[in-house]
Amino acid sequence: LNGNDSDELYTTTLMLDWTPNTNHTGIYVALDQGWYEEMGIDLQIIEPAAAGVESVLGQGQADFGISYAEYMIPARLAEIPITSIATILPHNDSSLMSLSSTGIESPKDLEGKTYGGWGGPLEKSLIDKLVACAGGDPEKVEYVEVGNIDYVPGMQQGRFDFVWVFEGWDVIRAKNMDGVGINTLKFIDYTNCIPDWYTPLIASNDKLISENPDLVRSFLDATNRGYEYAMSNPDEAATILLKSVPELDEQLVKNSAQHLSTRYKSEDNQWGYQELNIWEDFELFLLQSGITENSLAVENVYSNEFLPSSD
Amino acid sequence: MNNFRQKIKEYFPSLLFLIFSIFFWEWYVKSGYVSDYLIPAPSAIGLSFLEHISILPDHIFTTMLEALVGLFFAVVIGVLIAVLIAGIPFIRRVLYPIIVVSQNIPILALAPLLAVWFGFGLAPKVIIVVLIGFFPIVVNTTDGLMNADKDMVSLVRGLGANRWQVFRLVLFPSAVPAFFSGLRIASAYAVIGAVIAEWMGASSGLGLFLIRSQRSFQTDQIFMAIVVIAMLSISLFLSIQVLSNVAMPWRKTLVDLGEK
Amino acid sequence: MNNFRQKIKEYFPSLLFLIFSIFFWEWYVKSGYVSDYLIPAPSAIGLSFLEHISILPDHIFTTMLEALVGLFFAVVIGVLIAVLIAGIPFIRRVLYPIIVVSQNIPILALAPLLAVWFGFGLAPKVIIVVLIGFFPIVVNTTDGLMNADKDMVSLVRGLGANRWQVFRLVLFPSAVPAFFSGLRIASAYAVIGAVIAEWMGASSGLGLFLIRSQRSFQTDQIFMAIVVIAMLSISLFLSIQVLSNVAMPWRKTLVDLGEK
Amino acid sequence: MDDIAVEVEGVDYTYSQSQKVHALRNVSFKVNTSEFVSFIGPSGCGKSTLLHLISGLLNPSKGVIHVNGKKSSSGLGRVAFMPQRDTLFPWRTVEKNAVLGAEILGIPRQEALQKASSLFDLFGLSGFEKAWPSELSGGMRQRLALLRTFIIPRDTILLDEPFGSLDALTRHEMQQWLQQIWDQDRRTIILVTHDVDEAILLSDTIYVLSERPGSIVQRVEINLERPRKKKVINSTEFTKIKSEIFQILSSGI
Amino acid sequence: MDDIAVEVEGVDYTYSQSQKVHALRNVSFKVNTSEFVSFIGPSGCGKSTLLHLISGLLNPSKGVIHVNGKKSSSGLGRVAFMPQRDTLFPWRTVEKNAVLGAEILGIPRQEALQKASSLFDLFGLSGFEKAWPSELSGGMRQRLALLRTFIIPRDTILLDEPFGSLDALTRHEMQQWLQQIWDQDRRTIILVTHDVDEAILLSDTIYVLSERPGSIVQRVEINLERPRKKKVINSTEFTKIKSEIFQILSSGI
Ligand SMILES: Nc1ncnc2c1ncn2[C@@H]1O[C@H](COP(=O)(O)OP(=O)(O)OP(=O)(O)O)[C@@H](O)[C@H]1O
Ligand SMILES: Nc1ncnc2c1ncn2[C@@H]1O[C@H](COP(=O)(O)OP(=O)(O)OP(=O)(O)O)[C@@H](O)[C@H]1O
Ligand SMILES: [Mg+2]
Ligand SMILES: [Mg+2]
Repeated sequence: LNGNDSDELYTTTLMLDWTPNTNHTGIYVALDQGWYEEMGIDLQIIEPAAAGVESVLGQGQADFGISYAEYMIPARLAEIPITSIATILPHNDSSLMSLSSTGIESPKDLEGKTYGGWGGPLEKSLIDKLVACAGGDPEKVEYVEVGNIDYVPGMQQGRFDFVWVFEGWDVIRAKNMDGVGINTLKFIDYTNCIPDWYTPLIASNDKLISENPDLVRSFLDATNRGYEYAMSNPDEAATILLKSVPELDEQLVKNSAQHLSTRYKSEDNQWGYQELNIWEDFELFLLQSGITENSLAVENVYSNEFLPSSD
Repeated sequence: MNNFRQKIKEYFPSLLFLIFSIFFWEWYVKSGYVSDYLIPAPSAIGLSFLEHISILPDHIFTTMLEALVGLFFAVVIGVLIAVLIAGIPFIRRVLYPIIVVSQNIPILALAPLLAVWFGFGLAPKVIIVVLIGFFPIVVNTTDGLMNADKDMVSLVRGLGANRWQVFRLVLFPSAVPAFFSGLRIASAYAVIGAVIAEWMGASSGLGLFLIRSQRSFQTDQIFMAIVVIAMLSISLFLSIQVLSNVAMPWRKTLVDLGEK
Repeated sequence: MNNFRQKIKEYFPSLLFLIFSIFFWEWYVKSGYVSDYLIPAPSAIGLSFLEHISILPDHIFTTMLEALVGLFFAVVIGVLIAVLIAGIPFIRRVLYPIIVVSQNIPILALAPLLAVWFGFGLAPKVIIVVLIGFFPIVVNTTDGLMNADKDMVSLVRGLGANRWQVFRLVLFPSAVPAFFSGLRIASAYAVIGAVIAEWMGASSGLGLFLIRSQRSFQTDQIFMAIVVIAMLSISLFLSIQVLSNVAMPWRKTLVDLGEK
Repeated sequence: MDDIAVEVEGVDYTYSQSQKVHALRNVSFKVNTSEFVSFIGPSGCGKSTLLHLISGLLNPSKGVIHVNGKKSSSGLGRVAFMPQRDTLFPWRTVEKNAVLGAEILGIPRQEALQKASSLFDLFGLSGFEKAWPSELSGGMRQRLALLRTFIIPRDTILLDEPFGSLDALTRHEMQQWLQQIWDQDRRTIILVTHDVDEAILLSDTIYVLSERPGSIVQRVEINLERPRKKKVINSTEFTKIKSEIFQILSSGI
Repeated sequence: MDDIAVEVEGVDYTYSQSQKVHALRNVSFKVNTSEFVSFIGPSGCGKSTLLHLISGLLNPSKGVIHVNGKKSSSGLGRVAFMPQRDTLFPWRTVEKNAVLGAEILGIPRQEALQKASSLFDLFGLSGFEKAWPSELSGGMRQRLALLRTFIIPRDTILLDEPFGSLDALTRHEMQQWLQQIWDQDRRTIILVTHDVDEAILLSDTIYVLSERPGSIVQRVEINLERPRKKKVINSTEFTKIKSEIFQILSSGI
């Protein structure tokens, strides 16, 4: 069943990690431009609001899915048969955001402040480490679980002082709000202390990978074209995304597209390329901070094999 | 015509109250006591409605289809189960606990399973609406069936009615009011049930619309969606009110302590 | 003692069914028809329970506190509103639509507001439990009040009873069965309501436990939490069943089509 | 003046539910304080409707009704009314049903229970104080409803076929009791019955109603000496009145 | 052999809900096919209980009951039973209530409605076919319940105080109708009544029951010539039987 050699389109499903946003721009561009169709793929996009992409993917109910390294490793440890086939961003784009009036300029300032988050173990480990590296006392950071509260009003109400957000989405939105001054500590600025990792990335089902590698290749081919387009034409790409998902805020999408257009790939590698040492460092961090209990051979968690050959 | 005027008169206070509330709300937001990214002004909600008027019908159709199909099956399954529970003590003991459990499985935890078993089409949403909606119908209908007048049951059994006839002639009619209470509760949950179901993975529907709005921080859009959902629910609720009046013509006048 | 034996005998089939289901489930998972990260085997769930036996009581306490306090207020508020709705036609018209709307505001959308207004303590969870639970109580109690026997109302009014006496002597007792149906429904929602509320932000509780388990793909833990939640709900449900029997001693025997 | 307990003037009543039913037409009469009045008439002629009107539960379509000199619509609670269907409360035990009316008037439950308990024996209900109404026979239900009505301290009592389900002997006992109690406390009693003997035995005045729409076709005064024992039924005067009433009834049809 | 429609042998019945009530003690009798039997006894003595037992709705605590030669517990549906409380179905119109029994036996509704409609006039219910039971007077409800019982094609009919809420004249009409219909189709009728005149007027045999626990104290055969008109009440034989029964009742107490 190779989609390339007939008029028959191969129907395949992609499950998003979240509501469509600029992280997904390349996919929406490729879909809109008919590039998947050119590769013989009829792509269906499913968007969830809750967790569970990995399980669904593992069962083969979706062929592709958007996931994060911090889910991929535990999922593989739970023997869910999925593999990361491309990273959407080569570097972590997350940061810790606070109101500028709170005065958090460096990780040391987190001492005595309250973190509002999901209560996940990764959050605590990272923040502890950051504070420790800066010579602070991690014990002095307060934690409160806030679910899906809107961050900015939450901080303005003084319910907590800083949150974990995406630079390319939440921070842009916050900067757009009238009269809200914010500070951010970007994780990527502290790689001497904490690891970098891939988030978000594209994963696929192992069975599909072994049975129909051409499909995976074709899929990534088209996807790559989409992200290349998003890099060179951020405004047009944003328009395409908005056309597909008209509910999104136009200003936010446009600004975010600008922000990400320079970040979809690094200088040294093609789009989607994953490096062994980044996976290794991250896996080690998870293990050391007790988030995972067993070690894992990360070579099997990801693959660059299906990326378009760079010529 | 006269009847219509009567209704208008009857609902005039509600309308007035509504209009007043809206104006108060507008004033409250505009006066700056609350940031408009927490609660938008009604006018902003209205504008947002106009802005999305072209894409809304599709979403509404999807969600209503899920809600109505779900409600339909909730009724069928709910009544069936109620009959079994009321009719067969053994089944009552086995089934009732299971049904209570069914209400306590977090849908979030169920999501991956449902996706694996039923994919992402209409089916999983309908299942969730059914799961949410059949419970009040079961509880109420069961109680209605079991509270039937014993003298009436004796009467028809004395005439040699078989089980099915006892059900048809006495228990069902006795359970109609309770059934409708249950159906009203279920109907109020149907639309929101579909919305929640859509959060587990969908490609159209108000739930999708809602979460997209929330993820891009568009409070006016969120509230607009909520207003639309509320409207749909109220329409459904009122339709069932009307249906219940039609189905119970012998209960023209309920006890009304209002006036003499 | 004899009574106890009788009960055992009565529930024996359910028990058997349960045990059989558990074995079937174990076999189904073990046989590999389904991956154990989708559904874990019962034995895995049991092990997980033992493993967490020390931290569970705290979570259970938190969630049950939220559920019970919420249920309590749901009853108080629900009955109060039902009385207003049944007693005052004007309020009925104004309030009923608002109450239906209240059931259709997605809690997810409400969450940010609640967090901002009430923080992350007990209050927002109780509010959500109340919001979920008061509705079936309102609908059922209202219907129960309004379906009271007209002859009885006439009787006491003829004797000069004032409104409050009509309520106390006729309407309330008439509404008791319907109220209990509503309470049973609400009780089945109370625990899960608290769990959902905890997803919006909490520092203890089964909801938190559940979501943490899910984030780390510990399916056995997820299901263990679900089993605990289900158990708690069933206990609550059964307590209310018992309560309802105590509260209605005149209804010793319900229509039972089982045997003659 | 105060002599008139109930005054009904030109009263019409029409039900209008699924169809219009003209139940009463142009009914007028006066009941003096302490008078014992009976209404007799064919089934469905509007007797129960009339009692509902007097009790204030229905408002006349035409005409006015005064109870104790007040218009009766504002007069809910001025009379003790025993409706035709017993309307016992299934969630109250027999004794609690008995004191229902007293409770409404704010009489302390203990006091009312004591008053009731003295009557249980007389009414053949002793031993059943703690039973539920569903455990009573038809006649016992009726007696309980009567008991409930009588312990309400009201000057006017309306009784709608209070002895309909009683056997001849029990009925006779109850009639004697009713005479006696009426003789003692001289409350005004308006009785609806389908038993002509009963009406003659108990009443000062009998009104005979026509078929639906009911209207008064005859007022019969009974001047038999009181107290009236059972054997009065065989007296010539009694027989005369009885055949007179039967004649009216037969012709009124 | 087939002559015996109902046979009751040494039957005891005890209720045991909130308290034990011994309702019937050692009751035995036989009812021949086409016989008209009445039961008379004080209120609460177990008459209704007896009919429930015969209809198969209750099972005797002791003894056996045969209906048409079969044990009655397996014999639900062998008799047409009119209970003491009218038990009309509030959600059925008057005419649909009338055909309820027929419907259970699988008689097509149209046919049953036709059969019923011929009786509506006779029972004074015409014009109310489409009304709801709540719109009927007490006597009308009772007549409807009687009508419903009679159009059930069963050989044995049990009637529990069928005329309790009817006025003298209507009652008389219904009694005449009952005699006539019984004369025509010769069904077995077991009647519970509290009216001694009625029992004598209609029955072949009267059983007098004692106070609770009810047991048969006397079997009275009535050999008055049929058809019995109203004036038979004044005949000496009638008066003799009547005073005999009253004596038994008074002494039995
Ligand atoms: N609630 C009602 N709605 C409509 N019609 C009614 C209602 N109650 C009574 N009627 C009608 O009014 C007429 C008179 O009824 P009412 O009960 O007063 O008769 P009654 O004289 O008491 O008869 P009975 O001796 O049979 O009790 C009847 O024809 C009955 O059908
Ligand atoms: N369901 C019941 N549960 C308990 N006791 C009952 C029940 N039904 C009747 N009884 C009792 O059984 C006795 C006989 O009742 P039954 O109804 O047979 O009397 P009856 O002869 O028909 O009287 P009536 O002439 O008053 O109708 C009564 O003392 C009554 O209290
Ligand atoms: Mg009447
Ligand atoms: Mg009886």
